[in-house]
Amino acid sequence: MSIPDKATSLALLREMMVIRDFEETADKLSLRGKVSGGMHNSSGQEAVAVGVLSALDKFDVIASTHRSHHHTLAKGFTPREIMAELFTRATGISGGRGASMHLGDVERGHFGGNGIVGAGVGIAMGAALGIQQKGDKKVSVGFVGDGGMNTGRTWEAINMAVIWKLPLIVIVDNNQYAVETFVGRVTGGGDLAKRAEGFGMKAFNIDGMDVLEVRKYTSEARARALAGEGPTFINALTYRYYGHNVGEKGQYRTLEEIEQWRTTKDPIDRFIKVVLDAGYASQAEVDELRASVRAEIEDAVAFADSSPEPDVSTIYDDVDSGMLGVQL
Amino acid sequence: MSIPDKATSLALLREMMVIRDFEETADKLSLRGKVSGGMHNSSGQEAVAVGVLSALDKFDVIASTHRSHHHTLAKGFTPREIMAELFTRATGISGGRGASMHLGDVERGHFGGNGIVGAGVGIAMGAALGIQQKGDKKVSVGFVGDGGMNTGRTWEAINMAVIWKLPLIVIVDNNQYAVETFVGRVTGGGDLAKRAEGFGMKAFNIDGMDVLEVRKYTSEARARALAGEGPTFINALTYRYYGHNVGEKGQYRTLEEIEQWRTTKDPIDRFIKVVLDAGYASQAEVDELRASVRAEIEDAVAFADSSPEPDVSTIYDDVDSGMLGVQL
Amino acid sequence: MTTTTTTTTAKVQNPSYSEAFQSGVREEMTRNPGIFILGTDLIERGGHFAQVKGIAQEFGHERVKDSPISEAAMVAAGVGAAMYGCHPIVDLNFIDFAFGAMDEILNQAAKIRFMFNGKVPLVIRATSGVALGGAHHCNSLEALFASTPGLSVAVPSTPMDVKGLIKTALRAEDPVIFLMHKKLSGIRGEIAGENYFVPFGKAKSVREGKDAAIISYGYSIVTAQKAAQALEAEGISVEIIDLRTLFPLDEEAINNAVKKYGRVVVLDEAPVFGSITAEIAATATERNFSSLKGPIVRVGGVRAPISANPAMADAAIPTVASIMTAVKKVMSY
Amino acid sequence: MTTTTTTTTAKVQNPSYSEAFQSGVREEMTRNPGIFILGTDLIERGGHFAQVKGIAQEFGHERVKDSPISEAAMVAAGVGAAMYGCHPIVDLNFIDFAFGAMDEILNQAAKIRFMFNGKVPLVIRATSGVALGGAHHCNSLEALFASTPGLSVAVPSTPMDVKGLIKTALRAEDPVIFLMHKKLSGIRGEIAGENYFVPFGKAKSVREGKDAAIISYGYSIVTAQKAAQALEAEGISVEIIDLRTLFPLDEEAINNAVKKYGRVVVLDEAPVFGSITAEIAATATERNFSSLKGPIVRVGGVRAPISANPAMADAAIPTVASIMTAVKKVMSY
Ligand SMILES: Cc1ncc(C[n+]2csc(CCOP(=O)(O)OP(=O)(O)O)c2C)c(N)n1
Ligand SMILES: Cc1ncc(C[n+]2csc(CCOP(=O)(O)OP(=O)(O)O)c2C)c(N)n1
Ligand SMILES: [Mg+2]
Ligand SMILES: [Mg+2]
Repeated sequence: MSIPDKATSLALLREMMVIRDFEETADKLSLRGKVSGGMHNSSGQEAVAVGVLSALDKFDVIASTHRSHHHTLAKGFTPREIMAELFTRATGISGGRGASMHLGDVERGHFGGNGIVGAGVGIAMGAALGIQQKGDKKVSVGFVGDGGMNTGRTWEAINMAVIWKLPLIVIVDNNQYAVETFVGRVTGGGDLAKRAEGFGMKAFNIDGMDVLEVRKYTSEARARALAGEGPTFINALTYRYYGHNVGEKGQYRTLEEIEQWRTTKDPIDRFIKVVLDAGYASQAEVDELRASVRAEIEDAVAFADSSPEPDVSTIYDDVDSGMLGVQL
Repeated sequence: MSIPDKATSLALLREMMVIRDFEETADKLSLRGKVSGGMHNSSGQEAVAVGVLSALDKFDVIASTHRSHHHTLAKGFTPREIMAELFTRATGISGGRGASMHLGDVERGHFGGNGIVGAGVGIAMGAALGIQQKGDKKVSVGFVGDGGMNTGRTWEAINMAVIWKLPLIVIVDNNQYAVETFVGRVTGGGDLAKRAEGFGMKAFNIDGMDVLEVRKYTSEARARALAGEGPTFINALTYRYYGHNVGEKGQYRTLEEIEQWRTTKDPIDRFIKVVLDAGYASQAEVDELRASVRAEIEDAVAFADSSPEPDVSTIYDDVDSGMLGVQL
Repeated sequence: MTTTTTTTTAKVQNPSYSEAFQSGVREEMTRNPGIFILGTDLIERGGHFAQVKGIAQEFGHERVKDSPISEAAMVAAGVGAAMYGCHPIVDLNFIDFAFGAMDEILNQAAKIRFMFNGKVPLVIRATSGVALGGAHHCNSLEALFASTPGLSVAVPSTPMDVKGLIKTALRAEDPVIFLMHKKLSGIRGEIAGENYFVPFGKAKSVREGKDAAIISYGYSIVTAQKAAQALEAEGISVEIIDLRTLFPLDEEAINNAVKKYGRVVVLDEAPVFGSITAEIAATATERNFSSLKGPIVRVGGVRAPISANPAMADAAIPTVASIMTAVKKVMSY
Repeated sequence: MTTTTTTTTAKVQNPSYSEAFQSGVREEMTRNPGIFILGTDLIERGGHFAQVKGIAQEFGHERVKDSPISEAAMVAAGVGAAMYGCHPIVDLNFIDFAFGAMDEILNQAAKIRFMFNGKVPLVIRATSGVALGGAHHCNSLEALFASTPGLSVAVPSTPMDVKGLIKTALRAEDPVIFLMHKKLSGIRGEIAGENYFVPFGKAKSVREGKDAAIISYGYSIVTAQKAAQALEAEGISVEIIDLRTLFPLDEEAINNAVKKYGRVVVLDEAPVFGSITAEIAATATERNFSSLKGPIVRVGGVRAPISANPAMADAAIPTVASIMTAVKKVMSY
């Protein structure tokens, strides 16, 4: 994998560090009751988010899942507005209405995290149709977990994208577990790219712990989409370090398995090595980077903590536009 | 393809003739307003129904689609009770409640035609689960059209059957059109067996105009299912001679295309040749067979026509059992 | 509430219910390039009720898209494209097929504005109502959609209202469920020109009365008219109010009817338990109890699936006779 | 209607709401080998609310099956297996996920008995109710299921009723929607032994009163109790009726309450427009108009998606204060 220039590489590294620090910080805060309704920690999956989003343009659209902090951070939203959302504060990205699962801002091309497994790919497919209708030069990315691969509508959306040659990229953020269920136990056939190929979609199984590989496949998919060659399916194999929801442990996997992934495949450790090897930074500079990330996340927490609660009287607002009732 | 013994072969031929005559008769009656709410004619698709059902045991279960006369006849239901159902009479298989689309009798292993594209495969999969739970030596067959191949839940059911190794056979009664939509225009990938293989299901694309081929693949699938080897997917390529619903024509296919299928691939003509070649019957005997079928269908019409209407006051009956309200 | 007097700029000759839809959609598609239609069998066939006949030929295949039988993806396509800035019309053919897209409709489309400050200008059109076709094609889902926060529901009973309502829907930013009754497909009537819009939440009095009011919508208006005529012969004069939209509901029109007559029948063909008549009767009663001479009477369908047998299907929904009985009951107070 | 006095054969020590479910299911599974459970994360985890904890270990993995996230297939699996003669429990986790299986539930399971003379002994269990979790996990679908011909709906508010109702459901032949409120997961209470069954359609008076009645179910009973206590202090004595099932509804208990007090509040956390309170109020009013001292007052949720912010979520549903206001309103007649 050819390595990008120094500035880009350091940006990729920093973004992964931001995600990791954000998640570990938020996790602890959640255990202390600061985060309304728990949260889905993405630690371990940073390379998927950063690899994908760094290959996109800022005007491209994404639709995400219930586990969406990393996608949202990598899309360029600030730790402040996301942390504030976890705290359900008025300054949060969704105004405090959404918490961890419902990060989104349509205006800025984030078509939402989702409480419903499988829903995001369909919405992203629709956005891709919108792009095609308007003749815009953009792509739409739909994230889905391995669990969402068994949800029928995911395949309806995939089929539709294929037959209409939509500028859609489907990213399977495949952390191998759906809650406590190992992907291999409930996923007939096992080879997800082969499933997608069955629907005629160009499809790849890739290493989701390698930010550069994810970035490369996404870039190529984007280029194809912009060239009118239709959608791509990328199954990025990754791993979730923490429980499904905050505080959860369970007996469904061994500590050794977790340890094995963390110590031998960690996307940040691996990429630090790449950066050091390329001479883009010294260890000291990497440590500095980490410290600056730390400060940014602490600032986000302080921001969230001091942010106002949303005005409760607004619960009636924005349900509809009211325009239908107007006599034109 | 090795040909079965004489009695079996003549039975297969007769059953296909019954279906064809039934459909063409019912079609005309429908145009004369005798059939409530129209009907879906299966002429051309006889080999799929007869090939599949002749390979099953009478206690095996089927679940069908909106186009289900042929499946139901081949399952062993009489033309009388089906014609009476088309006439929505009390003597119909569904007591007149169902008409053409809703033929079914759970007690006799027919889990229903269905007004909803894609619904039948799921129900058949559930029946297969029931069979597995009870440890019975039976299989369940779910029919689906090419149109139902783009319905997400079909793939959910297929996946579930694979991972649980259910005794399910999925038959795609692939007449190449969904209403006016050619399968190739809306079906990403195009190769349906490959789609199913993507989900880990053993899968075959076969000639649905050849009753012996359909019968053979179904038999083998049944044997595998009974041996605990799990489900099979059979995509049987066939053709619908008439419009989607009775009386419909449309510009979506050419008369030449229809003529081409009818004259070169007709399942009955082809199998008559097989029977003649095998010396199982003379042309005169075949004509006699056809005449006996004619009489049977005329009898069915007379039966239906003279059958009583259902008692309108029964519209409240059988909605639930009433058992929940009883203090045990 | 608006009156029956119709605005009649540039009348089209006696179009059908479906042609009225075409007319409204054509005008709005000409005006707004972001409007497109997707559904099954739209291009050649023009939809199962000819509701978009000719539009693909006029506007091109990019703006009328034939879809696979994938209701979840169809609605999701509409939702995503709407969020992106288009104004899709997703044609679900029969509303029963919405069962395959319920998350997309009720959990996604309806909530996105509230959750992510995004607009979802989306029309979901379908044919509704009890008719022939059997249990799977005769579900009454009006109450479900109308009671879902974020959705609005149009239920026109005339070509004029079809056109006026679809044009309003295509100018707003909201997800609209647009239900066209099967048994009205064939009716004909006037429609108005380009500048005629029917706002949501404004009922229409379609028959004047002196003694009591029937509140209803859709095909039931036809049955109500017959009942009203028969009652007229017996000396009972009934106003008929066509709600036209079920959300928003025209509460003012409903309240006024209760206040004016104190005798009100609410009519709908959905199984009466839990139908929209419950909401109308309960709220109208709560707001206007002292104006009532007796309880509001609800007339609705039986609690059973709909049979394919025509006599059974007819018996499952309100009849002229059952409506007359209900009116006589309120007249007995 | 039954009284609060509970049968107490072979009491289990203070089990939780979820343990009560386990207890009923265990007893019935022991008795009937045709009962099995399928859903996500049931075997190891015992379900998200521990509702089937330990059952896989006791009865084996054939009778507790971990499913992929395929709600349509999960329900279809249950429907087909039920038709075949089993008695499946499909655990949908949150009732919101039923959106992915609406055709299977509303169009198939509910209608098969009527259409094909087949039995569908099927329990669909899910956690329901408004709580934390945001808009996608807080849908109130009670009215939808209750108004679908062919379905019955249990909404227990105590461990005793959970067990009594699930046992009845597992002895009948019908599709039952079994809704367990999230906010009740933690409650504890008595349960009865093997031979205690709660029939569907029998409400329970959970608080005696002299002046007015509150009719409700599920978690709202808890809020109602608090309101009743506060009202007691102000000299107003309110009976609370827990419906326990929404279909069948205990019409007798409802009618009696109207007749006894003439002052009735119907309470539910679903958005008030179109909620089950509409059906209850409309029918009770139609049947007992002359017994009413004034209109039945409905208390319900706001017409908006539910926010994740706790204060916003709380404000979206009835509070002790809003219930008190409603009771005072009926007392003012
Ligand atoms: C339709 C639906 N069914 C079930 C759930 C409950 N649920 C939430 S997350 C989850 C697991 C999802 O697994 P996966 O798609 O692999 O995503 P991950 O959590 O691993 O990121 C489940 C079952 C849901 N939210 N939506
Ligand atoms: C969920 C759903 N969507 C749409 C329809 C309307 N419809 C009825 S039959 C049909 C075409 C089905 O095509 P196919 O599955 O190929 O079966 P065929 O008619 O060819 O036998 C359609 C679209 C339906 N019944 N159900
Ligand atoms: Mg996962
Ligand atoms: Mg077909």
